[in-house]
Amino acid sequence: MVNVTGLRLKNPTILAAGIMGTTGASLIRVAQQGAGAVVTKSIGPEPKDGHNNPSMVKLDFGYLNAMGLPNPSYEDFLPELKKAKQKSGVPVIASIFGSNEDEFRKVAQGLMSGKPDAFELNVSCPHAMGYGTSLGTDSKMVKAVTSAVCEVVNVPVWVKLTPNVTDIVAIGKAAEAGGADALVAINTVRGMAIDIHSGYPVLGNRFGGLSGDAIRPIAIKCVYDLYANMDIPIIGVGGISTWQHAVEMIMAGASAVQIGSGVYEGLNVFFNVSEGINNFLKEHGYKKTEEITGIAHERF
Amino acid sequence: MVNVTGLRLKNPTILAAGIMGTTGASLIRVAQQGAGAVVTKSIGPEPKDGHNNPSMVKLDFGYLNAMGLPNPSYEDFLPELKKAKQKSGVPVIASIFGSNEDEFRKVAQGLMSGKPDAFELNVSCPHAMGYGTSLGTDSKMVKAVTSAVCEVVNVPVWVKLTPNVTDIVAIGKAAEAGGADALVAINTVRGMAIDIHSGYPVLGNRFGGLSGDAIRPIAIKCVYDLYANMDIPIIGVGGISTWQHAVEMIMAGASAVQIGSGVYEGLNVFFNVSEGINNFLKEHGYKKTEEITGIAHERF
Amino acid sequence: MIPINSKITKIVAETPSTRTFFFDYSFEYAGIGQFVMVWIRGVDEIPMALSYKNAITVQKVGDATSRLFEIEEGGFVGLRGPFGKGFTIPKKRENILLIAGGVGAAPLASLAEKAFSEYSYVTIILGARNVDELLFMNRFLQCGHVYITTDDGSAHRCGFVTDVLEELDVSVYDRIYICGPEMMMKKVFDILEKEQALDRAEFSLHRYFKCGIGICGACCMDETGLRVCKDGPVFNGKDLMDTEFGKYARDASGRKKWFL
Amino acid sequence: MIPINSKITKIVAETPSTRTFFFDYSFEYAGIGQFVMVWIRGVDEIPMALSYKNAITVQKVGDATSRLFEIEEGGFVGLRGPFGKGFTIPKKRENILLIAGGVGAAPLASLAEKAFSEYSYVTIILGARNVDELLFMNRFLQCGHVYITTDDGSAHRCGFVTDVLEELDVSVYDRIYICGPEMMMKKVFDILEKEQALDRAEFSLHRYFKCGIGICGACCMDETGLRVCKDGPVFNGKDLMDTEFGKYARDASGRKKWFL
Ligand SMILES: Cc1cc2nc3c(=O)[nH]c(=O)nc-3n(C[C@H](O)[C@H](O)[C@H](O)COP(=O)(O)OP(=O)(O)OC[C@H]3O[C@@H](n4cnc5c(N)ncnc54)[C@H](O)[C@@H]3O)c2cc1C
Ligand SMILES: Cc1cc2nc3c(=O)[nH]c(=O)nc-3n(C[C@H](O)[C@H](O)[C@H](O)COP(=O)(O)OP(=O)(O)OC[C@H]3O[C@@H](n4cnc5c(N)ncnc54)[C@H](O)[C@@H]3O)c2cc1C
Ligand SMILES: Cc1cc2nc3c(=O)[nH]c(=O)nc-3n(C[C@H](O)[C@H](O)[C@H](O)COP(=O)(O)O)c2cc1C
Ligand SMILES: Cc1cc2nc3c(=O)[nH]c(=O)nc-3n(C[C@H](O)[C@H](O)[C@H](O)COP(=O)(O)O)c2cc1C
Ligand code: FES
Ligand code: FES
Repeated sequence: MVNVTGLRLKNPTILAAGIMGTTGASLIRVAQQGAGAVVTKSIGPEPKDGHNNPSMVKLDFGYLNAMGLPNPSYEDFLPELKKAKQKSGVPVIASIFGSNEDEFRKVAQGLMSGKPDAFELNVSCPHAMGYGTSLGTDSKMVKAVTSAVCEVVNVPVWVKLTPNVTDIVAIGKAAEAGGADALVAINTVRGMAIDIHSGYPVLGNRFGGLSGDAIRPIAIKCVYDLYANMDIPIIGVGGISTWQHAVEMIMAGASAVQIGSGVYEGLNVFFNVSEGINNFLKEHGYKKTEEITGIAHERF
Repeated sequence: MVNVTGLRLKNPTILAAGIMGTTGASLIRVAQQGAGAVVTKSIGPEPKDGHNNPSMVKLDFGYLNAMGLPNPSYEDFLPELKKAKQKSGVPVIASIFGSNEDEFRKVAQGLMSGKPDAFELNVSCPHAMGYGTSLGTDSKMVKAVTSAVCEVVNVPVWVKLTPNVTDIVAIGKAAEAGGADALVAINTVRGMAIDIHSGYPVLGNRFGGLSGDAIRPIAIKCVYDLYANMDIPIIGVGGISTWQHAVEMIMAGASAVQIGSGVYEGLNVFFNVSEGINNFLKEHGYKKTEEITGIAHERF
Repeated sequence: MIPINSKITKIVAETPSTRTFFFDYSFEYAGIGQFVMVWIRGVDEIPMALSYKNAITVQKVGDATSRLFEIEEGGFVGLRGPFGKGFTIPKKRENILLIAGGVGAAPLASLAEKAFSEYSYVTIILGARNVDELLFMNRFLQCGHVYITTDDGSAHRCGFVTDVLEELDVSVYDRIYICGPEMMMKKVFDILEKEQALDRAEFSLHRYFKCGIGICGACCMDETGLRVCKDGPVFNGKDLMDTEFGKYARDASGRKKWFL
Repeated sequence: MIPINSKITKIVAETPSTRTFFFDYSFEYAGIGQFVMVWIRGVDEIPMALSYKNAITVQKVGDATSRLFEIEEGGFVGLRGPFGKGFTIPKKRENILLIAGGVGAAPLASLAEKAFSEYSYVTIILGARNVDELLFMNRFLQCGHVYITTDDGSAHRCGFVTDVLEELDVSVYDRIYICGPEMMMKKVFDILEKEQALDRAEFSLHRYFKCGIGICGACCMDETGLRVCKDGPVFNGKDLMDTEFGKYARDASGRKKWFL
């Protein structure tokens, strides 16, 4: 049992936003496969088709994607959220986005009747103009958006940070000042690939976000820095597909981990990772995940 | 033949700073193995031992290092530079660092008698306190340092950028405004790895810089953005170890490429990459590298 | 993998609305019924079943397919794949029935050939709008008995594949494979359900694909949550019971679009 | 690779200043003369030759080695490797000479054993400060004829390995292997050069290592530019002609430190 901002998770693995999270049925399936909690696809104020394909490609060392925040709008997503809440048996966190406080507030309010266990604010998508990163790199906006949502909801608010900033701790502090209950780090790292045969950028959107193995050391560093400087819990995400990765992230300072691209390896990734963490804890004489959260900070 | 800020390179591959660049003999050897130009280890005002080991580890998807700018000081390095100039047969670029304008100026002046073909200003090392990134994330400092060096030297000045900023183009513009003749992108991406058996961060310095395959998509994106927004040439570096990687970087906007960690594959990496680029150009009916520089920007 | 740059070595006009594009790259280890993502640079990337190890057969329906139809022999596209789960290959001496509607014949023609070469007994019901649109008729004719139906009666009998199906004794078939427009497949599904043959049936589905590799969730089916791109596109009939199949699909934004 | 977490299963005090640390991890495919980087957590990571497939033999000289001497059986270090280029294994019936000074015996004892087991004829010159510091004498004695020298004459003859070498007919040895303090090796080098035996000689060198994998350039030799960590640590005598060998090395900052 892991407690994250009051949510009780049966294990510390959480489905990351934007991964198999477009429908209630899919979220339920992931929960049944072993995830301790699930985060929905980021939902916005209006329906969006997202960018043209190719919207995701697998590289040798990670993945590049530029989905462009496709989503059916909060109105159309509400039934999916309700379904997930009813049948998943695990906490369901609603990821939301907007281009300003008003939109964030509206989407959050619009989804409240679905009774999400928490909200995750996506202020960090690196490839949707006017959303995400353009907002998440500005401390003032992050604080404003966070407090706008905190004012209208009565469940914990997590804020998901982008690594594409000079100082992630400053953005984390802004979120905390806005009332965030936890931080989620990291969203994808801006990246790009070009097809040398044609000269075309591979993604429909030309550039996108890097995820998977390639970004794990970056995510570890972000979580490590946040843990050293923040009082609220950190949820670690980026490049986790094995229990060893998860333990590393937890030692850096994460209270729980999210798994995104790692789902490529199979949906049993949640079961395997949480079992692996459990065994590791047992072998080393620990009783719970909390005992190793941030221990890298004590090793000199 | 590639012309970069007036330097005539027999091929577009350049040894990156900090790689086998501590001695004249080593630079000469790399040149003999096929590099079109070589950049020295970053040299500073005082001798520095650098960080404790482990200072570099190979990961599955790249490398992590925190050397900590070890260098013998410009005074002790001068004979090495002279030797490299005398015997390498290729342009030798002196990489320098300091913690402010005065130090940069002093080091540049101190090395002028070694007749470097250009200077490369390292304002981007992510893991040496008070140097590098802490300076390279501040546009004002970058501009100040660049113009300080430009004033006292009569050879081209390249400025090497860190990707660990919110807006690399803004820093590039600052360098250009300071008088930079070219930009080099990117230095390593801040990163970290933790040994889960002990909880210790793996690097002696705890965190460091990520290089190699993992950062190629990040470097491509930085070079792409810089090319779109700058008038001075860009030299691309980050994760290049094959000619395909180099062509991708050039298509993103690079006039030449630097190879760092790729040396792990063998010193013939320079020969292989430059031969591969040549064959690619020939097969596609191009006469020189310049013709494909930035062509990804023309593909819609 | 980033898309494999593939040269179009030959283009065959199969019917007025479909063309087969052969590539210099062959997916030797692809299972029959697996698909590839076809990148038409500057336009879009779309899923296509492999109609041969080294070819796709495309119906022109919109932007990307129209642009593809403009590319000539010698031109290039990018290919990622093969992805997804294909058909179960029938065993020697098994009696199988293929039901193909329109461009749904694309993956089934390879299956017919494979089954025939492995000594299965093959029966095909091939349907199309009209006689000119009957796809891969020659490939099917070489593999077994072919029933033909056209919506307008321009070849053999007028009607739908289901008309033929209803006249056959379904119980004699060890396996039944279906690919075509969803409403056609749904009608077949209903008949097979009644005949209690669903567990012997495999349907190849279409949904809107984004990633194509089972991550983004764009193609998930209600209520199972199965991903058409990864857990499918071929599903056993049983796995489609009480699902959205035949009722609705989702568009690029994830909103439901009801079949009429 | 990040360092492999390795348990110290046994510690053997070889001499007053050296101890062998056996690990639960064995570098089965390591060449003799290759090294590992030993991470003593919280202190430093230092290069050590493998004295067995699963052990290193360490002389206590400074911070990291002192800390290592405090770790007990059951304790852990991190190991990366094996790295570098080791010794050329002699062929059957070849006549070989090993010259070991101090802890330089560490990689050579394995070589003696290997050569002996492959039917080479092995002669060893083993030198140390005093009789107690003679390292791996028993391992050498089982492999061939051993000449012993001690600086203080506490065992056999007083003097240096070079004194013995000068009395031997170098021309009878197909291969000569040397590991020890650089000034000792340099004196051997000079003798072998005079005897025109350098191309038959292999020296195992020490330089300051940072990366250990041939990237950072900390360990490069003048004037060849060869990296001790990657192109060495074992070098053919010819490759050391007209180099910094025996003259100077560099410290962590890259400044020259002259041998006295
Ligand atoms: C697994 C699978 C196999 C397929 N095999 C074939 C085949 O062998 N031959 C063939 O002609 N067609 C096949 N299709 C359908 C084909 O993908 C669409 O016809 C094509 O995407 C249309 O693209 P467009 O840009 O021309 O049309 P658009 O103008 O974009 O839209 C027309 C319709 O095509 C469909 N479509 C568009 N984009 C996608 C997408 N990314 N994913 C799924 N459907 C999309 C939608 O239903 C849309 O309404 C297959 C689809 C799937 C899912
Ligand atoms: C290829 C190679 C194989 C070696 N094999 C052995 C062996 O089998 N047994 C053994 O006892 N010693 C061996 N050494 C020497 C050993 O690495 C040093 O004794 C050790 O690093 C000292 O560390 P320290 O912290 O205790 O000493 P410090 O207090 O750090 O310094 C003492 C001296 O040790 C040397 N040293 C320190 N750090 C390094 C480093 N990173 N790289 C190289 N030298 C360093 C320097 O010469 C320094 O002056 C080997 C060295 C090399 C390069
Ligand atoms: C296909 C895809 C879609 C994503 N969509 C979202 C999203 O809608 N909202 C969000 O906050 N993050 C989104 N992300 C980012 C992930 O949640 C996660 O932060 C990132 O991928 C790093 O984790 P990973 O390496 O485990 O994938 C998406 C990532 C991918 C690969
Ligand atoms: C061991 C090592 C040392 C480095 N030292 C320097 C340095 O002194 N100055 C500098 O500007 N960059 C330094 N770098 C960064 C490289 O020059 C290069 O920008 C980076 O490694 C990315 O390129 P790569 O992926 O080809 O290695 C160093 C990199 C490595 C791996
Ligand atoms: S298209 Fe992304 S999961 Fe199927
Ligand atoms: S120690 Fe880095 S190159 Fe040898």
